[in-house]
Amino acid sequence: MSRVIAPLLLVVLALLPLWLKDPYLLNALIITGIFTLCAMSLNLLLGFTGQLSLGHVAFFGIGAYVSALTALGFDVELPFGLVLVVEPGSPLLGFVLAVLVTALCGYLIGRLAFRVRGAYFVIVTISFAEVVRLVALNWVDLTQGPLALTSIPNMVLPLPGLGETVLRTKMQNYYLVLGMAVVGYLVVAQLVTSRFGRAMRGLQQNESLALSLGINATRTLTVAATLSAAMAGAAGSLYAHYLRIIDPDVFLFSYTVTMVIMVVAGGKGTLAGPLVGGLIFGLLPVALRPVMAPEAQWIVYGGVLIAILFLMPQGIVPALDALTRRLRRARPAKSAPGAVEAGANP
Amino acid sequence: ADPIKIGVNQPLTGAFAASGTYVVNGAKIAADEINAKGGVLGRKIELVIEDNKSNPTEAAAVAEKLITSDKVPVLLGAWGSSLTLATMPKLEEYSVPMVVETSSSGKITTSGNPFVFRISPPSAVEAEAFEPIAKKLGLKKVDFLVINNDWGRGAADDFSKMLKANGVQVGLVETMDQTSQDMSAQLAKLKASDADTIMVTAAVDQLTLLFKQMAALGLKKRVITTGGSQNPDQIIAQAGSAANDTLHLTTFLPWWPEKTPNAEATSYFLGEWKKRGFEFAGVTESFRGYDGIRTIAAGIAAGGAADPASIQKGLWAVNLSGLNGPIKFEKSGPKGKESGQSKPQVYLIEIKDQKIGHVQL
Amino acid sequence: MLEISDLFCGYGQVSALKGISLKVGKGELVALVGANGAGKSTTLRTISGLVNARSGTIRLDGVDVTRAGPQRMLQMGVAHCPEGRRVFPHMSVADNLAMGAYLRPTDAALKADYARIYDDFPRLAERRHQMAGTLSGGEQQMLAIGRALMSRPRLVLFDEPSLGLAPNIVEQMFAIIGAIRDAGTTVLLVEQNAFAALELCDHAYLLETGRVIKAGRGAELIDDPHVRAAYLGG
Amino acid sequence: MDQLLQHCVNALVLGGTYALLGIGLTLIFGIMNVVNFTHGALYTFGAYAMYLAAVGLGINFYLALPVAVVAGLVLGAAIEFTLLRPLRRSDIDTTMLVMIGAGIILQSGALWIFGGVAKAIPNPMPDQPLNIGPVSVAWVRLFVFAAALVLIGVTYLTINRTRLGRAMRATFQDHDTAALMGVNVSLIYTATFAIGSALAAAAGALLGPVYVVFPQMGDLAAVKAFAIVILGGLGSIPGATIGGFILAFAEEIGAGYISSGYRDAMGFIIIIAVLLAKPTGLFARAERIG
Amino acid sequence: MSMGTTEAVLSVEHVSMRFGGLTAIADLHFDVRAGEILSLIGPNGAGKTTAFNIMTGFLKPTQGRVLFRGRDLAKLRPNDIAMLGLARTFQRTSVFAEDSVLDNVLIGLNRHGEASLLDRLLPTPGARRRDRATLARAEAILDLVGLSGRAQEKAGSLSYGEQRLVGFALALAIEPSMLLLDEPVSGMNASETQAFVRLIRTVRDSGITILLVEHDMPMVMEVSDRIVCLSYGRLIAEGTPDEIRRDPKVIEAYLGKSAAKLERREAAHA
Ligand SMILES: Nc1ncnc2c1ncn2[C@@H]1O[C@H](COP(=O)(O)OP(=O)(O)OP(=O)(O)O)[C@@H](O)[C@H]1O
Ligand SMILES: Nc1ncnc2c1ncn2[C@@H]1O[C@H](COP(=O)(O)OP(=O)(O)OP(=O)(O)O)[C@@H](O)[C@H]1O
Ligand SMILES: [Mg+2]
Ligand SMILES: [Mg+2]
Repeated sequence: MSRVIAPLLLVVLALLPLWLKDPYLLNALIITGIFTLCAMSLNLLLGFTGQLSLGHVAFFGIGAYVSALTALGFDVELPFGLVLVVEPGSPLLGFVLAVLVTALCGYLIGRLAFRVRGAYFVIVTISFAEVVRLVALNWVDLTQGPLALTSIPNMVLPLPGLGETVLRTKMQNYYLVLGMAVVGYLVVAQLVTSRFGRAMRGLQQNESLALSLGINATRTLTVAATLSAAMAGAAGSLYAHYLRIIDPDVFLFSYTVTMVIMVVAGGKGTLAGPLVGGLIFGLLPVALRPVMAPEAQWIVYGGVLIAILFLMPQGIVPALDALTRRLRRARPAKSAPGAVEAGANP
Repeated sequence: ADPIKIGVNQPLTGAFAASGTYVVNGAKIAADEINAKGGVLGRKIELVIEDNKSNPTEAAAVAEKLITSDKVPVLLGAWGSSLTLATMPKLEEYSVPMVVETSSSGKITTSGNPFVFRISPPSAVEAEAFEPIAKKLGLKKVDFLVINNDWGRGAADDFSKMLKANGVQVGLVETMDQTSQDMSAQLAKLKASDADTIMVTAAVDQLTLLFKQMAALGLKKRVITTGGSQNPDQIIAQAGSAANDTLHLTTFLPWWPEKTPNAEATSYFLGEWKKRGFEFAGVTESFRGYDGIRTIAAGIAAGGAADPASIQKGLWAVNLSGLNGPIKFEKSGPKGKESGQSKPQVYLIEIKDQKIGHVQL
Repeated sequence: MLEISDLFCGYGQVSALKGISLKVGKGELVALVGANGAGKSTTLRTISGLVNARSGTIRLDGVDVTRAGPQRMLQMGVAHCPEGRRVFPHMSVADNLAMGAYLRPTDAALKADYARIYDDFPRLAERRHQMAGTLSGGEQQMLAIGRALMSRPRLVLFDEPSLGLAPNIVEQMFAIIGAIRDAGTTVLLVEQNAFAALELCDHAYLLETGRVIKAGRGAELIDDPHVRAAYLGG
Repeated sequence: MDQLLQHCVNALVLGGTYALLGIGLTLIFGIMNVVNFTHGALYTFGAYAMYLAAVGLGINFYLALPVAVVAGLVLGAAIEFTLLRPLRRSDIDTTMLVMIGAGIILQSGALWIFGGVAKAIPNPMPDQPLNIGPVSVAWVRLFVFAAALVLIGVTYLTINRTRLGRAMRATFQDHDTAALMGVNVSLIYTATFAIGSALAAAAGALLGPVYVVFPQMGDLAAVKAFAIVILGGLGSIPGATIGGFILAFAEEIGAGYISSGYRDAMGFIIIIAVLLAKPTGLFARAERIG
Repeated sequence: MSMGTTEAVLSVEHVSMRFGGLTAIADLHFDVRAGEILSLIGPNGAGKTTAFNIMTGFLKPTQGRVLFRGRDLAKLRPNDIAMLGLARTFQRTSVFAEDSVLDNVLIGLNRHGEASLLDRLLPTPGARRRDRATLARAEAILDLVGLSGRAQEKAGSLSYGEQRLVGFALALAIEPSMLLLDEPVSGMNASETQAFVRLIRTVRDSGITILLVEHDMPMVMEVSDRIVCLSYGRLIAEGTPDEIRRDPKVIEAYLGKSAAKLERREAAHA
């Protein structure tokens, strides 16, 4: 199913700006895209290793801050009288650093995940995010705390022949986000269809058994967490340079909840799930906005969420999967796939 | 003719829902009043109200929607500083002016955004107005307890600076999270300190809790609150006797309309507020929505046309008697890209025996 | 006492039972044997109501109980000792036994019943306060058997009770089952230890892929060449 | 020294309220294994129910408390019946999401009905605090503390000493087998969720008068409740109680002597530290392999 | 009929294990020799599974050590030990319940065809070839244990006995040099057990050393080269099946009257 949905979505999304000129809707799509990228990264952990990170927003926020601070420059006093002065750098460098720093954080959290699992992991990640938020809020020298980092420059892209192009317009940012989403999708896709992906599935279902088969839990979870964090960090960087202001509110718990909704409602553990969930729950508030009172919008949002799960407890993409399978079976059976391989020799 | 649209970008759900709703209700009173008098430039005005969900990303998206889909030439918003700051790049992108009615962060008017016109006082202005009061009160040493956001932090910084310059000692600066309900740890620390006064910056709900918890801890010191979002009536109603003997810096005196700079407008506003069945306690927030819309209307009239550029020009020419003093924009921020800042009045009031009194110094 | 006719049942797309009919007379010990996946466990689960029948009827003392559900079945005196032990891992041995007596919390005879179980399985008495999940496999199996007996059933369904038990305990366990039957309780027994089961039982059914393919007295089946080859190891 | 004493008394009293927050969740999250994102909303609900009963209907304070608790019980049963029961066989993330949806609806509903302005609930306790030497405590907090201890004790005994409690534990460890023991599994699901909800509502009803009541009051409370439950070990009532006190002491001492900006971080830092040292919480239960 | 050398593949050296106040294993000491089938028997709760958990790194002994091919396992994690070629099955059924039987084995083939992460990000022809080889290997294993017919079934939906076979297939998938089997034929009837005995023999003949825990005495007696008997965590007897069968301590603690039956059976066979 994912193999059909993802390319189809890509074509539609790539062509969309050709007729959709409304900057507000483009803006909504860009923000949705950024959060979908986060959802894809969360899916890598939740869907494929079964570890629920309810602090995923930490990586997003760290990515945003690292990228913004690199681009804006800063000076902080460190203990022992040291002073660290960083001159403003290229947003592109910011992006790269954001990815690297969040990957490192992900690595550390992954090591931790090896020790604590399930509900305990959930709380450790929440705690991590909360501690990071409080650091962003209170380390005023570095982050300006609640006073926010403003005037963050737009992202630049070195284009062959054109030198560094500053991505100012909606259209440019739209394609940037779309491009990043494609890259993220491919990385996740390659990873989970590999031996490594099977190791993750194994660990998720029966850890002792997986261990007894030589699957290295620490390494598997660390790699997954590192990649996942790096993707969320990349999304954070895009966010900072697109919105051009960030404050400790980038660590809002509700952002994590949004990501979880996108993943689970779309279908965790499927490649296309976070894409479908991301688009639906990214754009649903936009669709509701003109129709009803603000409180009612939230109520409908919650209602839609519940309705989807009642109809499709596994999420949307697995439900579509089951449906197509049933349709295919209803047609004259062409012989099931797999039977061909197993029973080829008489 | 078509009505002139004014975009209103406020938090109607989420953490700041109560305040945002007050501001919107104030704005509606102004719009109805203006329309009843024939509108501006012969056209009615129409408020396009959007909820920014107390969330900066949404605040920016709402600004974008109001500007590009609803085609509003001017905005009012966006309550909290982080919400306002998030909308500011959009103002630049589309060259649309915005009147800022509540936010206090210094950055809003110093970062070089020529589309921002603020009628609320940044904490530096409030501190400046407090200077003579501080001298008369004879403060010796002051501790701070502030909400941990731009508003509280800004207030602590600016008031400390002013107090130190006047030879007043500054002791502890304690913060509390904006969602915290229990401040007993901070209060225990303040109780043990040797300062004579505590300056507090927080929204009304936290003030209520603070006063109750201070009473419970037997903390008896002079308390002065800043920031103008106190709703003293709500504090009295909810904290009861615990609120006694507290001082509050405020920008509006709805209890004594006759003492306000524009008594007639104040009475009209209060009357209308009551007629619509809103609770009196809300007026200390909602008057800013009322003044904000009146400012915008004056700007449109002064600019002579309802396009963003004319309104921006017109706002510089506004000279209006607001509910808390003249509204008149002065230049602020880097040269060539100045933002507008108006300086409202600041008053000191006192709660005694669960009644509000004006402290005349 | 128990009469099953033409029972169909399955899981999702799979059908596990394809028309099973069998009878268990009062006070009888009836054995159910068959290969892996034949549907023995499913038969027991359907009787006790854990799995819903698709069609067919189950009668207990003439009353139709096809869809009665586990609670009702237990109230009518049918206990089920499930496959794979299924003890409550985070409860103590004593609490597990107490769960067995859930429907008769105030029964005066309860104390005697505990004592009898502890007597039959001294290992359990030693481990009274240990969490059941940390017991060894065989200890858990003893607990599961004891727990099923705590409800004082009229009919008890055993699903491979000898699983994982040491040989001396297996003997003892069969002796206990025999004693239960002799005391008047009806027993329906699923056993992979087919020889022992067939020796002990009054009557036996042989299941293959969801159908009953043979029935008869235990001794008859033991002598049946097909049964010998397929189930008794020749 | 006086300050330290005051901090300790504060922490003790606060710890009682935290423990109260934790026990409702430890039933639903720890024993039922439902990641209950409505916990905060149920807490808020309890507080509004108390407000309606005590202020709206003018019922006596002490009588209004049980009214609010019963309201929580009923709401919890209704949520279980309509939202969780149909999804009983789905996995933990699906039910978690449904609970998120329900939480959003409850919170927005509260905003819609009551508006964003905070409400206060007056209490009949004396305004003047109890002073013992240099230390002061509000009477209402002492009342809450005592009530919390009683509720914790009753819950503990119910779960560990009664037939109902045994059936609850059995059901969530293996619900098929519990059914074979004659347990009405459906009833136990509903009852457990309802009791957990009633405890959340009790926390709200008791703390509403201490603090103020507003639609988002449950957010922070819920996060803390999760932290407390995990700190003590899933499903353990003594664990949740001790977890509550640890969190309170960490916050109080952290804010008093390190930095109030990091007050809320203290609890989380402790959690990370505890879980690093003991990855299954303080009162973990033994597992075996093979 | 002990084959080949007497070289020890696995040595258990004076191992003890305590859980709180309970001593599950006390001073256990024995060797497993290359290429043999050694059985570990003993009453319920004697400590057999616990011994397995220690050998495979799931538990760390309170005393003593375990050597596998001369290497001390003390510091190794379960997955490291598996990678050394020491595989095990579990007493309780243990499969990846949500995956198909084929996918189960593919997960188990984890050790097979080491493809780097980079290889995956750029699917090279080499990586594809390895993928195909892995699939063929998985199918071969399923064939061997007789589960090819159920390859596409969800493992969790198989019957108890079939799931035990999946567990065995998984252990084979890591291509071990030694295999620890915890009650592999529990839940199988006599005929199925005989088929399984043939399977074990095939596996042993391919050079894999086997340590077996089982309560099915006819099977144990038939298949074992040597037997070690535990009771209450202590080693009480060690020897050939014949010796063990007659050992009064073993009869007293474990075999009971079944010892006599075994004798009869043996006589009948002879
Ligand atoms: N939960 C389930 N979901 C899907 N299919 C199932 C499930 N449980 C059993 N089956 C299928 O039903 C059939 C009968 O299984 P059952 O467990 O009754 O066999 P059994 O005779 O008890 O076998 P064993 O001796 O191995 O325990 C099998 O083909 C099995 O794969
Ligand atoms: N995690 C644990 N905590 C406490 N006791 C344990 C734990 N694991 C095992 N035990 C105890 O240690 C003893 C040995 O258990 P083990 O599982 O090794 O027995 P076994 O020889 O495999 O028995 P069986 O033949 O019944 O499977 C048992 O009495 C068991 O109750
Ligand atoms: Mg079975
Ligand atoms: Mg064992």
